Amino acid sequence: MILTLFWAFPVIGALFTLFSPAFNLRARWVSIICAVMELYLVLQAGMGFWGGRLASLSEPGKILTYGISYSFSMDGLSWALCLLNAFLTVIALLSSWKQDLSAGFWASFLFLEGAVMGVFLAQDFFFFYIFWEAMLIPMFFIIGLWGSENRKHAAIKFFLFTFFGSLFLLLGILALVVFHHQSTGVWSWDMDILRAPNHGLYAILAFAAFVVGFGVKIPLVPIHTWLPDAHTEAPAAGSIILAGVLLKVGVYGFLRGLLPAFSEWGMKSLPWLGGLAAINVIYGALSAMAQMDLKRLIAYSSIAHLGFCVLGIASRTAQGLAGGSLQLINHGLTTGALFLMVGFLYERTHKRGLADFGDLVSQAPILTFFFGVTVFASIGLPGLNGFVGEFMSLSGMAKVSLPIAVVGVFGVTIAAFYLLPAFQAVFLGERSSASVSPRVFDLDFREQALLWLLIIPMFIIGLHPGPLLNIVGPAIGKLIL
Amino acid sequence: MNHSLWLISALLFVSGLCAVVLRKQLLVMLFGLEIMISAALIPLVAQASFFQDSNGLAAVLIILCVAAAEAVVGLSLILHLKKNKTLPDTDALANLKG
Amino acid sequence: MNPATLFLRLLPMGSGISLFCGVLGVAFIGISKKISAGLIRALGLLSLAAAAAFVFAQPANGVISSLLNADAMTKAWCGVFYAGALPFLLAGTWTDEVSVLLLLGSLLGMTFLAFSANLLMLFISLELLSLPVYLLVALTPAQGRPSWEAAIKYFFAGSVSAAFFLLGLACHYSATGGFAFSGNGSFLDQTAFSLMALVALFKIGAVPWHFWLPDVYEASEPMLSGFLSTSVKAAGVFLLMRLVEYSQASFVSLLPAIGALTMVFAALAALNQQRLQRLLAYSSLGHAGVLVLGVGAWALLGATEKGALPIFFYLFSYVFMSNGAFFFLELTGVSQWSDLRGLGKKRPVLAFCFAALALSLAGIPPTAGFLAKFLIFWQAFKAGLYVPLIAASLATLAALSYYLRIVREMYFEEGSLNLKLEKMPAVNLIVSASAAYSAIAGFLPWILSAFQRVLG
Amino acid sequence: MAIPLSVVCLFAAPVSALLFGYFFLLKRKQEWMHWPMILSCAVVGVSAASIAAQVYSGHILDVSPFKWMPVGAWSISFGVRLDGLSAIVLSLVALVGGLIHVYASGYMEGDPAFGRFFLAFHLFYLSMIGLVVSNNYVQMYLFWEMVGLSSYLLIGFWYQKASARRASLQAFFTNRVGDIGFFLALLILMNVFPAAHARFSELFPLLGQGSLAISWVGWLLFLAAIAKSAQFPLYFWLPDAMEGPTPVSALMHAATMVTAGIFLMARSWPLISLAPHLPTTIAAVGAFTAVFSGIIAATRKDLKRILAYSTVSHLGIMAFGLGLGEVSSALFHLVTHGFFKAALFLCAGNIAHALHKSTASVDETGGLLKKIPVTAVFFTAAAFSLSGIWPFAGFYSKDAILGAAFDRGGWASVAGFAIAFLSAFYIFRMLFLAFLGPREEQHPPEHPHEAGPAMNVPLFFIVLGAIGIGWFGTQFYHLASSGWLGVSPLVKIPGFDWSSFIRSTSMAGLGILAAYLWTMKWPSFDWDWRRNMPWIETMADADFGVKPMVAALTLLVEELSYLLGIFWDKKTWDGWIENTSLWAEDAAKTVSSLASGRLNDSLWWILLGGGVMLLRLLK
Repeated sequence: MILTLFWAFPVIGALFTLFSPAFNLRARWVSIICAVMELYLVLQAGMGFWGGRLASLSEPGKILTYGISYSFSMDGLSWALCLLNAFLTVIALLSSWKQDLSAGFWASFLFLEGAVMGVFLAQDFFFFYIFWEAMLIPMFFIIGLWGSENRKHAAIKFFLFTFFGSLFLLLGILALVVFHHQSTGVWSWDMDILRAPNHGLYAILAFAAFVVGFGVKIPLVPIHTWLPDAHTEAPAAGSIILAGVLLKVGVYGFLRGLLPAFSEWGMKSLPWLGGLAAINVIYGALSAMAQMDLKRLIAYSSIAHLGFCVLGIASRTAQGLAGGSLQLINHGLTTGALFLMVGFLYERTHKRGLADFGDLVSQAPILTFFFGVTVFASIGLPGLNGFVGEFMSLSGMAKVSLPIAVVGVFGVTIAAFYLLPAFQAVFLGERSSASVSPRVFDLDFREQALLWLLIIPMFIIGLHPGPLLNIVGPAIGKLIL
Repeated sequence: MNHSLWLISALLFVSGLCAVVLRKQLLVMLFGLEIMISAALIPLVAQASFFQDSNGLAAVLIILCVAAAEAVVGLSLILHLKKNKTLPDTDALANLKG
Repeated sequence: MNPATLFLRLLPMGSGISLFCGVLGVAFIGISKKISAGLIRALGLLSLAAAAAFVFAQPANGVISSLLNADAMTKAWCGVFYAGALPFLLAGTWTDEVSVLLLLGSLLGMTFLAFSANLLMLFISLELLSLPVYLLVALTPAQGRPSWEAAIKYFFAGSVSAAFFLLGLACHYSATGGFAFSGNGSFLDQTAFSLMALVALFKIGAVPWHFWLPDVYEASEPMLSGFLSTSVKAAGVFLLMRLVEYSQASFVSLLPAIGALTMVFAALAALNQQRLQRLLAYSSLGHAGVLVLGVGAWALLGATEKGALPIFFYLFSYVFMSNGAFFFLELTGVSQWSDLRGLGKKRPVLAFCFAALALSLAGIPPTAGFLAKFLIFWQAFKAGLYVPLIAASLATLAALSYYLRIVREMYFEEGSLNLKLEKMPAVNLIVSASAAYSAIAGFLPWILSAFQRVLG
Repeated sequence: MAIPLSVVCLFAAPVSALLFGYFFLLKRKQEWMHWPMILSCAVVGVSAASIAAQVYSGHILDVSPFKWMPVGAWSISFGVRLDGLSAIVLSLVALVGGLIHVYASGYMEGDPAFGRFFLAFHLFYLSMIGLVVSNNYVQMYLFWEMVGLSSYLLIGFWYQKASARRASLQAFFTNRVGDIGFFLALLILMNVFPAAHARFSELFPLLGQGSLAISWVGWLLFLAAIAKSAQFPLYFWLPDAMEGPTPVSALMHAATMVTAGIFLMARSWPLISLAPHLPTTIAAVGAFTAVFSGIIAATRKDLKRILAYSTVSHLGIMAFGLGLGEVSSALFHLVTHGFFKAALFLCAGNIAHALHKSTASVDETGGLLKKIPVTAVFFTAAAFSLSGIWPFAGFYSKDAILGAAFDRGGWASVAGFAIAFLSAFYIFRMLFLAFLGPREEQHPPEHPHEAGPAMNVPLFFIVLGAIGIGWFGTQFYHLASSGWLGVSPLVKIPGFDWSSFIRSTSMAGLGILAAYLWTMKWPSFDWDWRRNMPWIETMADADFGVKPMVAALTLLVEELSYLLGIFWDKKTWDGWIENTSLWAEDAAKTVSSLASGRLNDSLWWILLGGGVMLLRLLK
């Protein structure tokens, strides 16, 4: 029952927030209370994972017509991602505390949180697919209603693009179910049981369908062009959740959906997943260098970082998988913090171009410090969380195929080439005449508290990732080849 | 005997069809329609008598009644559009498109 | 022949008889000139309820008489017919008794279609079903709508295909010597069934036979379009399934292609539609395509009664979605895109209803439309129809763009809302009920077991 | 076995000083920021001395207490290895670092960002200590990057200047390019020898006769060293790094940070020696860098630029020595160079301080002997030590390397002669131009004042080191030989080799004479060649083509990123995807035009449909 509560509670909270003006309650307070309660709920439910005592928590449901069953399960990895989801939702809600927004804004974030919880916990492909697409609707409204200039176009593009991907995912799932029926004669949609044969055209097509289905969300390079638009147009809180949580759903799909189903493929899937990941890393990094808009730059850097996650997972080695899963959480923290700060800048000046600012350090030294630390974490400076994930992913991949690892290492280096010049242009460089820097005032207590909440875990994971690895370890144990 | 009957009904059916499809006046199209229906009944009657099957003949009678009802409805629809003695043709009835 | 045995003999035809009494009753009221709409509505609802009761009391045991028999599909489809007609009867703004008369007549035709045991009965109920509908379309009270023109187009197209049906009947008779459904696979019989399938595809609105559909749905009153797009389409689907079920005709292999073609055609045709009612007409055309694809898959998977669940669930959910959408147009009188602007802010609940219906029509989880389309897609996948599935998916994607435009116009655009929102409690109820069902049904696979029981 | 207190202090002191400084002093009393730092330098100095004593008496410590990245069997751990090599460099860093901390507290007096300077300075101090004592490659990589970060922060300390910002970026990027080598080497090591967890003590015994993978690792580590220790292709960031304050240049870009590359090669010598042709390549690159930057140093006008190129030259000498197999003497030269180069930089700092400018050019000095005599004496002593004149420290280490070079003969001896001549020449040119009589082209300051005691006292001790450290060569080699993995047997105490003494001292004397003639005797030949052969000036400014090549490379990368990021991703690919909606629109137009609305057409379509259905029967 507890797992159903994970996704049902935010949805009920969202409804309550939506109608809170009717009971003349302030929507933002209702939503933040629900979000904090949800965070506490997720935290205490998974305490068993901390010491590695609990392998998984499951809630099997009765088999309904056509073999569909309302069953949920949670292992170390999905608990960590649920925690990240709840944590970032609290931060996103608090980040837009000052703006006067309608009840719908606060409700959509709770709807989104509920849908994403559903995806991380679903054990049945049918409900996985429903939560997978239900995520689109709140995000569509968040971008469309509360975004910046041409938000309408970005929202529609986001919805159509992701829907295109999920159509392929649907075909992939149907293929899996039919394969399973052919081999065992039973209709089942359980994610752990379904297996695809390791040869034959249909198996390859199903694999391709899955890769495209999940790839749109990650995003893998050729099908990624919705991300920069969605990020530049989304409101600050929307960007935090979009980058911090929604991109992880695609990689989680690889971990729970693709790899177990195609486990007989073994290393045959490596060149595809590894190659795509390597392209992602280089493509994202190089494109980020040319961007003149801060949010667009961070969006492309997310493409590069997610490339590392997929790189680690594609290697199917112990450290690679652990590194890839760890990088999911690291990226959530670093990019969440980056978008949080860009959101503060946008809240103050309604500008986010690199050329619009300059010499912010004299106006806002504390913001400069936080931005600097996050930039170095994002670059992958050892001692901060970025390095741990990237190093383990790459050493996992080096064990399996060196050329892809070499490309990955170049990706690590290029990361510094786009973030540092941007940091200098915005915070240290001279101000142009049209600069809006004078309007920037330094962070207040709330904003600093939010940032410390994100910065401290970065140092902890960077220096002592042991406990987190023990949580994630057993969950990916069965994927190691 | 059989083949000649099928030939006649096919001819009749095609002529009715041409009337309906090619002509623009609504009334002529309605006539064409009736011809098609009766052309379709000829082989039915022929077969029924060939099989000595009274059900078939009864069916023909029923179908004729239904065809009559259809004609009534068609006529009422068409005549309602008559304005000062002129009936619009299909070109006039084309402002619903796209 | 004492009354008891007579009653037992007539019981199976109870639904038909109650509808017939409804028609007679309404006709008599009409003659007596002091007509009160409430009385007519009550009588209509009474006869409908009686018919429904008889249908569900009816044991699905088979032959009632030489012309009628009842099986599980009959009961299911009658349920769909009556559900499709209910909103129009309940909330219709018609003034005189003629519309109810025609409606009950058409329902009578549909009931006999469901119960028909042989092709002759099929033809008769088909005509009994279609003729009142032509008149209903013509008698649309709303002024300024070219309803007569649409009625004439509908009449001629319908009658031509009926003529083809007759030709098919004749060929079938000469090939098998009777009017029974079972075909003997000879060439003559194959042509017979192909000719007869024309009518079914015409009634559903598959692509080459569909040109009447947008004009009729646009010209007639939104509530009537609701009835047309649900019950009449379901009748067409039933007719097609009956023909497919017994004949080994070769046209069955064409159905998936026709279905996919219809979906693609409908999606493209609706892309830059400016009039919303015509847009909903093309969306209904798209759903017709899905149904034809479903029937094609059903035929390939052995045309069993249990296998008809996806199609039955699709039609039942479509009753809610389509009626809900058309009744929303009726309620708000929206005709252009610009009328929708600003609805999200000024009437949030109403906007939510139409958004839920639009997303359900598009097939986005967790809406009913998704679960319905999901089952049909799965059925098609099991039948191995991969290429039509790809085409169907792309069509769904294209269709999504204009459904999203509905949501966008309502929520993202500002506009001066100049809609006539006078009080229509019944219509309001129907719109919100269907929106509620559409919004959640996709998430409740448990209801499928209920539908499974109906189909046996 | 428990970790000795001295090792704990090595890390605890700087970390607590940094935390205390950031959280308490930065906002309240930033002028006192240097006190906790100097205290921690003292603590570290004492523990370094006690470690050196222990290692001297043979106690080697190699322990890995914490597990950093545990994933089942594969794991990386934090650990400390204290052997000869690390003890020596640790003592150098602790001693010179501590003294420069004191110097900096005087030099940076009154700077508005005094607190931020000392935080970054001490962060460097901590990361250098961490780098030196770590016992596995991954931990070394961690501190290697931290050193890169602190150099970025300190070079760009005066961020208001655009040149300082550009220099800090350039330094960080070049180091990151080098780190590709280090990262890849780590990956290969972790996979070829998984059981060793990249730990020196476990890794080196497994090497055996060497393999392709090991030679790859060797070459990649050399790439990392080239970037960090400014060898030939990747040296251009060091001269620009002079934008930072002088104490930064003194400690990081002279004594300690740049030697990290040499330290890495010295530490992984057993690995490098197994790679075929690698040592000779190192020697060749080192020699070329030494000669090349020596020539450029002779043409520079800015004092700190001259010393920067001189550092590049001496790093080349160390690499040259290392390549020739003289690993221990290269390490000895690293230590002596740390002292005399730090001394020279601090003297340059004094001169600049006297001129009240951040850096001084040769045109603005002249005749300072009488005005700031103390700095002049210190400068002369350090200059003698640099050019390797007998009693001074520089002679002992440089002579050992040059001796090996002369023995190797051929190109090595030619390089040896050139090095001996050039290093004496450019340093004394700087000495004469700065301190002896002002030439007419120079316009010295009116009344420069000597630097305060806070700056001169630590300078005095460093100069003492620059003079005297050479005499303790035997103790140095003994300390070096205890516990240095794979190198201990090679360490031999070089005797006094008369032949190399005569050759190197004569070349050095020749260099000094040439410098005197070059600057003082003839009518200012130093300025004449700039006037009548300006193309040499431009060539030298452009580092003989290296700078334009680097600029071209960065431009190429920018163009590539624009091509991919904007042209392809935004306009072409995304444009094509968005155009699909236009194509759908056109298709929609054609499709909706089919619905002509005329009844006859719809009937035609019905016939067509019927025809298709019947055609299906024929198949």
